[in-house]
Amino acid sequence: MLMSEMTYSEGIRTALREEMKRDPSVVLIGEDIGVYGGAFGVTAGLWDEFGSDRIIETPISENSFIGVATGAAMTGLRPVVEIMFMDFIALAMDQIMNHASKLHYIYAGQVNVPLVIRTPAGGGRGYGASHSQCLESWFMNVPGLKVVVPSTPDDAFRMLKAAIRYDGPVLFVEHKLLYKKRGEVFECQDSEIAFGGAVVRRAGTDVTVAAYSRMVDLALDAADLLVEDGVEIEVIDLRTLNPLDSATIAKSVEKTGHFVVVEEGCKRGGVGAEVAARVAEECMEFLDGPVMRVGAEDSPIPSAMSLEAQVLPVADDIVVACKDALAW
Amino acid sequence: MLMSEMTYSEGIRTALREEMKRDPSVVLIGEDIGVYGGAFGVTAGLWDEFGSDRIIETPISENSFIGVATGAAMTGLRPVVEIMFMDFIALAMDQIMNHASKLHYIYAGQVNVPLVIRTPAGGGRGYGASHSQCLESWFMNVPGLKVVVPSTPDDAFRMLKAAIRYDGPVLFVEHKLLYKKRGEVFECQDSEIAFGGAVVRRAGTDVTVAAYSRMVDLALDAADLLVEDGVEIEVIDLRTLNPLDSATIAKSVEKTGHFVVVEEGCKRGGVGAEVAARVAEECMEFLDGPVMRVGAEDSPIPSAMSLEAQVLPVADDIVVACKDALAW
Amino acid sequence: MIDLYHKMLLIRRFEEKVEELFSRGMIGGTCHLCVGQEACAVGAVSVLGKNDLVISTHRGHGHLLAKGGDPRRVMAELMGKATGYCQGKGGTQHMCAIELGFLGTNGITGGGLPIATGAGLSAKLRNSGQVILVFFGDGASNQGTFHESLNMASIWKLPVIYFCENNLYGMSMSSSRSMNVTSVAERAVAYGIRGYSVDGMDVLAVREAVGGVLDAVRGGMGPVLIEGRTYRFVGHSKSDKRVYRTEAEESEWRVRDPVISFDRYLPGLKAREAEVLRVQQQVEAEVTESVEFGMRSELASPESALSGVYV
Amino acid sequence: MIDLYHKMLLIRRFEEKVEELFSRGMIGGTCHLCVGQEACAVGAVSVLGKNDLVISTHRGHGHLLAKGGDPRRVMAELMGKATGYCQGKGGTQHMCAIELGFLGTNGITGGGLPIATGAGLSAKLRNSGQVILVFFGDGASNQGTFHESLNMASIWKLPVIYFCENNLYGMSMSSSRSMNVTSVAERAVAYGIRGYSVDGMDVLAVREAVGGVLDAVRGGMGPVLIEGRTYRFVGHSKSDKRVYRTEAEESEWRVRDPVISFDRYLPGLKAREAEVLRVQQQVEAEVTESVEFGMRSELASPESALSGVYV
Ligand SMILES: Cc1ncc(C[n+]2csc(CCOP(=O)(O)OP(=O)(O)O)c2C)c(N)n1
Ligand SMILES: Cc1ncc(C[n+]2csc(CCOP(=O)(O)OP(=O)(O)O)c2C)c(N)n1
Ligand SMILES: [Mg+2]
Ligand SMILES: [Mg+2]
Repeated sequence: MLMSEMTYSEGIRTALREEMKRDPSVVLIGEDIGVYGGAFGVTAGLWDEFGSDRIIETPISENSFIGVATGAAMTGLRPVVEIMFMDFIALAMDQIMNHASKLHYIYAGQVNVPLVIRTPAGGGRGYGASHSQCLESWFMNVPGLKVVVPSTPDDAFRMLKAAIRYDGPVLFVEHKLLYKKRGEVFECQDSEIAFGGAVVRRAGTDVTVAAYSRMVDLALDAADLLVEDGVEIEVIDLRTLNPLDSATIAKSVEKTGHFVVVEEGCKRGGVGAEVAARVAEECMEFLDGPVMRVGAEDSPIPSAMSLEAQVLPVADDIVVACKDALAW
Repeated sequence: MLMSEMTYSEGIRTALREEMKRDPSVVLIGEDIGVYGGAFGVTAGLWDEFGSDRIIETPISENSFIGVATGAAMTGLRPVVEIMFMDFIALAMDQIMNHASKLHYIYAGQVNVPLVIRTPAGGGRGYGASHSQCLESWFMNVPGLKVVVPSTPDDAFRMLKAAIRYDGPVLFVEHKLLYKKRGEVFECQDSEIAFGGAVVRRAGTDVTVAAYSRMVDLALDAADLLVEDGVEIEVIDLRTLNPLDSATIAKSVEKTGHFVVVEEGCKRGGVGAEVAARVAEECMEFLDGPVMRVGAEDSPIPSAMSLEAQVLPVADDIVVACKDALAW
Repeated sequence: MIDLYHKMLLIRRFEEKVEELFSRGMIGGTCHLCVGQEACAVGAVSVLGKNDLVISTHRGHGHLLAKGGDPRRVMAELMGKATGYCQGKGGTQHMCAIELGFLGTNGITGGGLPIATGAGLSAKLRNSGQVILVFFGDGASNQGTFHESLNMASIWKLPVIYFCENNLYGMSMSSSRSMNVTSVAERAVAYGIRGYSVDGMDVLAVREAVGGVLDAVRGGMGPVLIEGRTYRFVGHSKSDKRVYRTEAEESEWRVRDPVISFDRYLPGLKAREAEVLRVQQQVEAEVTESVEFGMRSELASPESALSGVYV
Repeated sequence: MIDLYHKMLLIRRFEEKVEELFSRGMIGGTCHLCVGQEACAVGAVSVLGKNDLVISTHRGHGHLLAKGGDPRRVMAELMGKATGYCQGKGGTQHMCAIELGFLGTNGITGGGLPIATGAGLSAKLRNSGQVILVFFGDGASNQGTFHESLNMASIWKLPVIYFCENNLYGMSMSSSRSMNVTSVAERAVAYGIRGYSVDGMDVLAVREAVGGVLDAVRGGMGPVLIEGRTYRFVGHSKSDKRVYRTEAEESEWRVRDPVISFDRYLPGLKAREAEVLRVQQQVEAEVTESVEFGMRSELASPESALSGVYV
């Protein structure tokens, strides 16, 4: 049932509000998420509704407030933490990777860590090297941690609910440039709340293009552009990076014979490496050409918009990759 | 000219000693690297030789002492930092990734950061989840940072010298189980000091196996085992992960038509993903079967040796992968 | 009083046995023994309630035993057996006993501090009435997590007792070289909380220090930092030759052995000879049984290695 | 004295101009203005020598200008031009001017503290005679890097002045909520170093505080922590509506504007009317010229984007 049209950011906020109302153990933890509403306004208004018992504003102490959330998650709360910019998550790698993601396993199931870490990734706003990165590939390499990367308001809404209800740690990667994206959001019954696998956002016959988060929109733009050349690409939204739904990809590649993966982060050692490797492993018999990867160049992200545009991928890069794939 | 036979750990120590003698701006920074000689004894004896002006023993403050080394590197010193176990590097990701690796670029070349971070990775000693990991794949995703992964005493010696003389940041990944490995170490002229590209450690015709660090030895073991089945694999030692020498790999795959990449770290999102993706991109026309990856399972590393052995790759896994590749 | 002695002796004998098994190759990996520091573990934990939580360090066998840990299951864990507290997955540095309120040893120096702080936040928000006691070392007090954690606990008035076992060294680094204060307790000032320094070899003094603030911490006064000044009589870990300290220093501290010189700290106990003897025998039996239990337990099953990564 | 006024006024007008250009879309990205905090930047830097180093924060235009930064090249950097200090690669939060001894603004809160400490270590080991002054905020003083850095600087006796611009807020978080001490200077105790708190609106007081310790720091006494109590008159960044503080509070601080009420802090200056006027005209010209320079400079060339990642 359609709830309403809303922005990606409202989708997140609605999920937070509903889950906080439903379950008193859900608390928010982070910097400036109270009356300020968070750097991107995602939590705006929740402070008035829930107050300081449910919204814990922290000092600037990223590693330890992730640890605080982990300790709270081990002892009866379900914290949703905001890391203001994904770049700052580098400070908290130890608590995320050596602690939150591993404790359930190394303590042999004696504790659960129902923790969600929300954070906006991505460039395109001229914020420069320390405020623009997509670092999700690191987290694909962390056993025990789910990685969720919604591209639409509806996914943001439903998948955040799923993340909050999941009993283990989840990294929930948002994108700055998606916050204002509008779309239909559907009510969901408890039974419908799930991360869900990858989905086909646009059907096509010639090339399979897998993308996630904001890159899905770029892939859809590329699809429009390619129509002029008579090329129909199939756009797959991965939606989660761990688990990675390679079955959906394989099904598409079986049909198209060509594969391109798109990410905004640095291509070398990126998400696309894993996805491309999977396709190379699992779809060999379907492939009529090499897998292709689109991603950021091997460079920090410069501040000037004119330079930033050189480093980050654009729709045209996807167009070129698709054509190259077909030309092989 | 053969200098002598020595262990991997002696190779490292010899490089440190020679470079410290040659260049007074080379200093060591880290925990317990003085009279204690470091947790694995790598710096043993250097304290007596160089004293506290050249060997800076730090409190337990990983993020900041990497930052200290970065600041020192920007202002005239050439620090070689030891992170006692690679797992602890998670604490220092911010200083490594947002600072040391980026400052040269974002400050438009006004500063250099001649910094080497040495750290032992790897399991196999029953140390458990927080003292056994291979995390190098994260660093392949960091623009500006070289990643070096020697597998022999001679490489350890020569490549560490190259790292110290390089004017930018280098992550130098050692392996606990290699420290006692013996091998010939050759003197090298200044002109011979270089990271060097990948090398073929054993020539073969049937499958190309790329590995690095301790996994090279496992690959060589697998090669011996496969001989019994009449399979001759070609073992390539990558030696550096950034840059990644895909040309040497391609040359081999052109010959063999089959490719397996081996790493000790977690396979998903690992180094092998990047290497496999490269091969899938660049060697499509040579491949007679899918690329294969061998690496750790999707699990924290358990402490009990019997469990650890289930998670980490063994030579047999390489054997199986090679056979699978050929059977395709 | 005899209970305090019992627990301290148990820890001492247990650790000595672990050392022995190590050198005989019956335990693998590495481990950090707390020989010499028993009075801190036992004194601090002895005043806590059953529901109160303890969070520990890499040097945590004693903390777990003090919180009621079954020596058999601790030993089994060290041996990598399925009957260990963490079924062999955790090992010495990642050992948890949730039913005892023991939230884990921790292989990352300073890693337990934020987690304890979070448990304190949870206790406060859930009104559970729990106090959280977290152990850490002098070395750990130089980690950023120390600063960040104590700061948050202070501003939020969390029921957490930060107990520093200051054994004068972080591995080989003497605390006189790693910090410019004579006592870690002085650092409390930076968070506007109370800091105390006590003789960490004196089990009653430790007990009193923790006991003295417990009600206030439980009542909402906020966190407290307590330092117990102590000494580890053994190496940092198995490979340590202790070249960074003098024999003279070691001997000085040996005199204050909380277990051997127990009568110095537990006045009158020596007189109760029969009781003491009974305890000693009981401890021998407990430790022997722990080894036997460990030995006869099954190794963790290979299939278990890959289960339980995700919930 | 007139120089102090000149620099403060330059910073003020420069920042106001940046704000204007921002709202007109002539500068992109984000930025953090230091309007209100000029006395800290100018007072602290004014006593440093040319070879001394300054390390800054996200709110760093003023620090760079105080260290002799050319307003034209700062403006060009904000506009993403090739003539900017970092050729458009750095932008507001990553701006460096090595020839001035300005080691960079920094987008990571608390990120500059270890780097400054390392520069101090280098200065000491190289016997360069340099002092390093690092700015950071009250918010940054809650980061682990603060603790770790001051601790290392103290044990190694490094020539570093840690200058906290305590403007009472870290973004929206009042320092009375983020820490349980009334002054960041109190935290010096935890490192066995000296801590001072001064009126950060009073440029002479700041100057004296830094000047008063400079020789000792240079001479090897070790680091010092100085807090300047100040206030930012504008929002944290462009999107900030300042709902977390009251107008009453803002007005109280406005009275102490270090630039507008300069005669309160620079006694006698008001009387030198002609000089003041000349400075004002000069500043207008400098700021105007900086904008024109920025405008007429070329955009950073697209090819430059991918160069200089590796040495
Ligand atoms: C983050 C991190 N850095 C370093 C180590 C290695 N290490 C283990 S224990 C230890 C010393 C800790 O000193 P302290 O906190 O005083 O505890 P103690 O060993 O004296 O009980 C070190 C350096 C580690 N385990 N984790
Ligand atoms: C590691 C990190 N966390 C959070 C931020 C976002 N942020 C930028 S400035 C700021 C407030 C800093 O406060 P303070 O140190 O007092 O400096 P001020 O802004 O008041 O000058 C925050 C939270 C950041 N840039 N880096
Ligand atoms: Mg200690
Ligand atoms: Mg502030």
